[in-house]
Amino acid sequence: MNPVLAVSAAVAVASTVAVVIQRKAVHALLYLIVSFFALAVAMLALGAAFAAALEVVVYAGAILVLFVFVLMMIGVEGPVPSLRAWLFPALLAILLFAELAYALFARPELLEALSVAAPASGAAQVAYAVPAPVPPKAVGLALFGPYAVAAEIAAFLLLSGLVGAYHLGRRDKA
Amino acid sequence: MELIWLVPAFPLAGAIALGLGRPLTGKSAGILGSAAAGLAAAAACLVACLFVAGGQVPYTVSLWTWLDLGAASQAIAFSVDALAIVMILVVTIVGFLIHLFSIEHMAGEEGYRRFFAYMNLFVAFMLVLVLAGNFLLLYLGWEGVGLCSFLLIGFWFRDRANGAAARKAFLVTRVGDVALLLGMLLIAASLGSLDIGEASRKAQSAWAPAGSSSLAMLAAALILGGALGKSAQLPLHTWLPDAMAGPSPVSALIHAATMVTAGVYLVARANAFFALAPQVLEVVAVLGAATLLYAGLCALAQRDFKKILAYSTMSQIGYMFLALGASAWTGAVFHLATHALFKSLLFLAAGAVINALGHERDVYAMGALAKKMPLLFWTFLAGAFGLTALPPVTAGLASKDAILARLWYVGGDARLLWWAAMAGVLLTSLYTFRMIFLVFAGPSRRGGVGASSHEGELGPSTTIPLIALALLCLVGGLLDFPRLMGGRPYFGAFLAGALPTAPLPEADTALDLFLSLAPLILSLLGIPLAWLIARRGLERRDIAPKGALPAMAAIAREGFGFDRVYAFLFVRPVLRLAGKGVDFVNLASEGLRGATMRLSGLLRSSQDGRPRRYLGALALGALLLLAAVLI
Amino acid sequence: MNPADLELALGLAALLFVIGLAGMLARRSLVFMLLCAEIMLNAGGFAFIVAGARWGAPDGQVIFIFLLVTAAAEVAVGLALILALSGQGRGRPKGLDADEMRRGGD
Amino acid sequence: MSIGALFAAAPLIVLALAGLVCLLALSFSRRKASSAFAVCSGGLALGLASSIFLSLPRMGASVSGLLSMDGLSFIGTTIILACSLAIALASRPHLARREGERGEYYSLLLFAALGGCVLASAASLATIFLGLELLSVSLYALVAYGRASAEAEKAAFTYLILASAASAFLLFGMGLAYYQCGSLDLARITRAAADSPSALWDVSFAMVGIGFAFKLALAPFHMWAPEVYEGASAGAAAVVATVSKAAMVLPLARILALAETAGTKAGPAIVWTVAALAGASMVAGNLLALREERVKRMLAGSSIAQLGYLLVALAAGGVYGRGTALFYLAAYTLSTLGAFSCVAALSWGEAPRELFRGLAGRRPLVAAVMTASLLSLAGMPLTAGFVGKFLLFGAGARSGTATRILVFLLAVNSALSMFYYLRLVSLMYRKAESVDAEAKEAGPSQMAAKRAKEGSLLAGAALALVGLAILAIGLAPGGLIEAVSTLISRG
Amino acid sequence: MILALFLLIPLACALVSALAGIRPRETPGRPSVAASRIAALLGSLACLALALALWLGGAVPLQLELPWIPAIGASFALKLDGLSLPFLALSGLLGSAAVLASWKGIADRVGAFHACLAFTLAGINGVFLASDLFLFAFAWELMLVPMFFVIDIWGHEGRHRAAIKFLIFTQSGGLLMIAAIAGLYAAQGARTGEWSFAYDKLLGASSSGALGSTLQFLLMLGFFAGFAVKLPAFGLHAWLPDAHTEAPTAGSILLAGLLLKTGGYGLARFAIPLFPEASRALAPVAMWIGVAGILWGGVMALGQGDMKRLVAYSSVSHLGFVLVGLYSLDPAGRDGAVIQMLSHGLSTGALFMLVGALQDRLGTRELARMGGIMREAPRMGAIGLALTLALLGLPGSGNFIGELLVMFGAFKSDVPAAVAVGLGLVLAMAYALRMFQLAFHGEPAEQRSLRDLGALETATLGALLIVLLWVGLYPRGVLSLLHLALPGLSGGGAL
Repeated sequence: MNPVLAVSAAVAVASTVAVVIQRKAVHALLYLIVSFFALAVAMLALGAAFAAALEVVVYAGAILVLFVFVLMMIGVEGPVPSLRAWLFPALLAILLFAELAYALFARPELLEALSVAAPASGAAQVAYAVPAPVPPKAVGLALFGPYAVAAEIAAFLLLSGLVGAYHLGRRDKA
Repeated sequence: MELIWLVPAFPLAGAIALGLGRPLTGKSAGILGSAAAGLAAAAACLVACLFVAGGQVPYTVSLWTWLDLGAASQAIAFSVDALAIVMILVVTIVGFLIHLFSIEHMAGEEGYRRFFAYMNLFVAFMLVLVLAGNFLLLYLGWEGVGLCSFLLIGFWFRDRANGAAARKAFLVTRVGDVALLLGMLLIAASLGSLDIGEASRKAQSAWAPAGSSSLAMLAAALILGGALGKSAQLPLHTWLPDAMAGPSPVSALIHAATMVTAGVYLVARANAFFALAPQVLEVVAVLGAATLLYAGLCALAQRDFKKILAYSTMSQIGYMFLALGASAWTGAVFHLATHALFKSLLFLAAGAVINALGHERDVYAMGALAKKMPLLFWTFLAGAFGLTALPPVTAGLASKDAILARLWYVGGDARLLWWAAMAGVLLTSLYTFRMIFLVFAGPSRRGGVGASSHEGELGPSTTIPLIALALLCLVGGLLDFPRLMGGRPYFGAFLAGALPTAPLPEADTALDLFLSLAPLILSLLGIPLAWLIARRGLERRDIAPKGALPAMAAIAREGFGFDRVYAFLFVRPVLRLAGKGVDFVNLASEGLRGATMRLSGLLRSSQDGRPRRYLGALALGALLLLAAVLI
Repeated sequence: MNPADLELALGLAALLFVIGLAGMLARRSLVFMLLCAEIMLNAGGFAFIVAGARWGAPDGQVIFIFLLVTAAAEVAVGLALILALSGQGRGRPKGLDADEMRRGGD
Repeated sequence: MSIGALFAAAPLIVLALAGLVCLLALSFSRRKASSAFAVCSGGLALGLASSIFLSLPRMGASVSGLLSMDGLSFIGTTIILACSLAIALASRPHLARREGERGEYYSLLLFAALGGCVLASAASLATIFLGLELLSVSLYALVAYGRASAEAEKAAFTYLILASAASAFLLFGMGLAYYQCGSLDLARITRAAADSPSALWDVSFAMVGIGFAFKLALAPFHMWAPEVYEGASAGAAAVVATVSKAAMVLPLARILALAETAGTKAGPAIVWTVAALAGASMVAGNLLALREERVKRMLAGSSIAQLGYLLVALAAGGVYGRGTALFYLAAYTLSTLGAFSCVAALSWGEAPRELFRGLAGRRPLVAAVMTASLLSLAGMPLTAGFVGKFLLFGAGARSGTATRILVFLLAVNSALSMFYYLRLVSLMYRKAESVDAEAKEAGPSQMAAKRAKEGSLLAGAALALVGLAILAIGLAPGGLIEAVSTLISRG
Repeated sequence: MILALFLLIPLACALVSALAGIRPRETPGRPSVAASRIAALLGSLACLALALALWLGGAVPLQLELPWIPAIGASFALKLDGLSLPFLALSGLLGSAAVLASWKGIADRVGAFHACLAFTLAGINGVFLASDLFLFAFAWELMLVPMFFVIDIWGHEGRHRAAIKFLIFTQSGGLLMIAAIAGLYAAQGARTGEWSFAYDKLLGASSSGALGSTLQFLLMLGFFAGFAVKLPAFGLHAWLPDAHTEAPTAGSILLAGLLLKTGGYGLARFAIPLFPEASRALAPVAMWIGVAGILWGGVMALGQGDMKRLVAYSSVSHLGFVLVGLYSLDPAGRDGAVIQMLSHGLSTGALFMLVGALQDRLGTRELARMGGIMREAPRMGAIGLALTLALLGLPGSGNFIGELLVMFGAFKSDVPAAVAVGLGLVLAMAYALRMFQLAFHGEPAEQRSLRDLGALETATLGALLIVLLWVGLYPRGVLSLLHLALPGLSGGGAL
């Protein structure tokens, strides 16, 4: 049980909840940044350094800043839902989580894996044979090796997003 | 021999010609129609002569194959035998005379041409009926005459009441027809033939063993149903009185002489099946007797001239059924023939009277016409004597005597029937003479409706048929006169070829005398009683009837309320079901439509443009989906 | 690497995911909905990171990068839409309440 | 990446380049969208040609394991490109008539088509996700595009929010799948799922399925559809109704095919779930459309129901089932395309039913094509829809109880759908004069009018072509059926 | 190749009259209008002539098979045998009658109207000829759309609703039938590995045990549903009164005379022979459904005030006979059903023509507002009388033969049913006479001047009546032909 992971998980959950229940959008943004940082730490703990960096730089650094700009243009005071308004969403979320958790944790091979005994199924063996963290280099190689085409497509995705945003942004003169 | 087909062909051609012939106007139509009927009569006589000359061998002329019903293939075929000969003679001769009568009687009526077209058509169908060699063709004629009766009862269709009467006649008889149809199907299905002769033979071989006699009973009963409907016997009799809405010649031809007796003919034709089902025969007899008395009582209470005759027809046919029930086949047919003569005579005379009085039909409004219209009076009297079986008119006398004697000789329970018949004799003379007294005797009433008119303007085409029929009535009975009075059963002998005959037991003069005198005495006894009744009726004719007897009379005038009962049991329920023609199936489908629409409205109202709601649906769907796959 | 950690991490991802969902359902402000969408996407990405860690393969992180791209594009368009919906901040921002997006006249 | 692969992927490359050129053209001459239009339609036509002449001969080539240019992808690419081309042509007159029209529309259309093609040939989770997002992001913009009304933006935002939630589901599901299998390759994943089935596999497939179901607007994930169709311009709605549907059906078909080859046994739970989805979509779609007075919303309901029908064939499974599904997809896209093109020809924005009253008298061609399309959607003979529905019945009747029940539902529902399709048809042939919406639209400048005229000529041609195609397939479907079946069996 | 003409001629005529009609602002007098009328008329007459030629030439059975969609084993296969030939002749005859009936009545979009009529005829002929189930389904659906237009565009007040109702009802049945066809095709193909829609190939499917008994029953129900709605059987007849009432005269003639017959034809040709066992299982129920139709239709007809609606309900009653006859599973019953269909087509077609003529003249279909027509228009009256008699099944009319044979078949398999059918005859007489007397007897209900039938109308109606009489007096002409078709039809000896 990795303490770092546990702690960061706790922080992430707490700050995300905070995001959801904030009144001012700006506060929510700040909490979201916190939760992203926590997630970044969790990624580090999982050995995904590059992803962690990107999480901080792009997500927290770029995307959320985009939000900040918008919020500066329009000061949003999102009305806080009453408890009753939370009832249905919360219930739904809890049930959904229960299902996911059931699917995640109620599996035989996992129980075996948790016990120190030798993993039974071949799948488990494959699973836990590779401990090494993934260095950024590997990621880069993958990204521009096998995934080059995907990267191109991603580029077009950004492009179309750009076009769309640009158009929508200046539609007033349309 | 092949010219038998001419007999129905003439009137049919006449009907078609009259139906299409627009230019035929005035009397020419009547003349053409009568000519067609006359030619048919001539052809019939010729055929009859040939038949007799040819040694009375039955034969069949097949035109073309009509239909294969199962194994049985039905031809459009005319088969001639003694019975058929008798029938076609009656139909054509009486028919011809009535046509003749109508030429003048119906003159000036709207739809003169239509009238004769229908009449000719009727004669044609009637001939097909009696000439049919198989049940299917017989059924064609059977329904055909029903149609013509419908058309002619409703001849004056501008008055919806006549139409209603016509519809009633057609419908009630249809009920019987359906029974007949089912009987035919039964015969075809179980005997594999609808040819009357063949089927009869097969029936004797197949059903004679007591085991399967239930089938025989069923067949006989179903055929009887048809007969009851056509012949207006209880309980399917209600249409006949209303049928008087038609012109008098129609009543004479269809509802007295020919069509209504078709039931008798049918039973006689199908005697083999009845012979196999004695119980049914008893039913026939009992129904006949019942009708005889019932109709007699009703006739006694009527005020409408023609309705009296209608009920009397009913009761006379009751005699015939009685005879059939006692398996006096020839007797029944004989009475059929004689009845055709005197009853058509009565109707024609009555029609003439009614015309003369300007369509006045209430007997209480007539009276003292004997002097004004001597010819009509005497001819009517002749018919009346025939009806009451009084000499010197031989027609009724002979036939009725034969039936009564037969009933007596059958013995056993038939004795009861004999007593009923005797009662009938009395009733007959009562209502007959009541009618005569009311119409012809007594003081002239109602400021003399008749006074205005007298028979003077009766032309030859009216008088000739009347006289001819009267003469026929006088001599007609001689064909088969009681042996007591030295008669010879020519008629019976002639029919023996077609119908089974049981010879009367050895002559016992005393008994014969008794059997012949008893009805005679009763009839005579009836005359003075009738006088009393007529007087009594006259006094009370305008006051509302009080007391038991008048009440009874009122009920009897209504035919003992059969109409009401039927309306309550059958007509009204169906009409209520029909309602205003609202179909619950349709309502159901409309309801379904409405429900669907409402559902769609509900669903659409959930699409109100709020993303969170859609999101909720999405999340809920996800939840359910995961749950579904996890289970 | 300890499988328990992986399970825990996946659990974390799931938890974040449903929290995002709950927020999306609960909040009426468009901005908040967009934020919650980001949270959900991010949770999905995190799941990939975990998976990648399980197999020690770079694919997970590659997908995460694509996810970042996607998120950027979506947020860009989304915010542009929000701007268009709110009359560019002039006066009180209108139309930013999701429940005010009822269709005009049905 | 080999030359062969490059040739095989030619359509995608052509599209991408066309998109770029389009943007360049725009950046050079802002005011002249005609160049963008030319580039767009030319690019789409070229892509079509290249997919037939370049990638068809190299069937089965794989582009670095991410895209597999097989029969399915060919079918998908063809449908998507054809639809996009027709839409580009059909929307030309309106865009031309709009003052200060800008060409982004065309570039976005190209990007959407590109995303669709990527999806159609995706062989890996990565490409599925990216293609989906490329398509979606372009669609958000397209939906909000053409109409200067808040409705469009609301619709777009609704779409965006719901879509991102859905794609989050999709992503999470993919993550779980990857977590269990360790590869993004669809074939591997399906094999792994077949080898070691587990609850987690079911969940991950279900979550991916949610993503797909949302895009296909299957009940209960359908609620966005009416809003978006109504809010969007006719052209954009057409893209949503045809291109994105086709683009989502194909990866689904591929996954199912792979799963079958891997020998995955779909448990009864899965089968019944799919059946429930299909049934719910049929009912919900038809009920939504039943009394709808706005034609675009009605078509939304119709497409919800139609996708439900299509799902029957997919649920039936097997080569036959997939073939049927793809044939039906072709028929459906063609008919829907026809319908939307007619709507576009009448009105760019609001399209109330009244717009169609007495159309046969005013615009016979449009009325005729609309009739053909609606009858085809209703599954009447002489049209592609009839054959498609017949095959659907056959496919459904072939397999198990669930699909047999679906067949019954299918019959009842398509009978129900008669109501709204034929109601519109009858409206077109009634005697009544109502003004054409485009006549009401702001009188354009001479220049724009000229452009609009030449545009409407092309649009009319496209319209007629679509109508003829519907009838042709309806009369002689043999060729198409055989082509589809051979393509699948090969792919 | 001759058989294809039955489809090509009407289609060609449809094309011609459509083209002739395509001109703005039609006025009844225009030559193009006349052209379209004449084209449609010639088309149906040609079909009639062709059918009669084949009939007299005794050239049955006749086959034609062209490849169509080999991919799914569907071919353009037509087969003409004793069962289909009478119906083809009927369709030619009634088609001409329909055109003639609308010679004056239709002034709006004449070309399109006749195109629709001809198109419907083509579909109907296809139904009667198809020996490939895919083609059958194709034709089956094909005739709906033009019929829909005929009702929806040229009908009376409530036409739109009636048209949709008609379409939805028939369609829900038809789609179930198509589903059943597909199911049969799938099952047979799965067994033999030979995917084909050919009738002869599928004929043996159920007897060969390709289908389990439940599946067979389900598929049979699918077919039954399709045909029972069209027939219409009791409970599914809700569409018929509206459609018949609202349709223009020609539409009513085609509906009652031909479209309904496709249902009975389908039962006789497909539902029963394809699934003998299942049909035998269904037969008792089906017979009583038929009986219910006979009685309920009669009762409803008795209650109608609208003459057209009355006739429509009488159709419900008469086609109940067809159901009874077919499901008595007795040769006589089957013959009766066919005769009944033919003569009902003739009599009801003529009756609708008459009602149409009345409506054109009086501007009403309400019996209450008629009356006294017999005096003002004797020709009309005579024909009305004749048709009434046919309606109530008087011997001599074809209807009698049909009803008799049906009752015979019923009697052999289920006596109570036969008795109930007998009651139906009484009811028939009741409503027929009521209609006749209300319309033609009595005094005119309102002031009016009534034209009698014109020569054209009289001739048409007369022709129909003569054919009816012929069927009634020489039914062998049809039956002998029908018996040629027996071997093909006696699926598993069901009949």
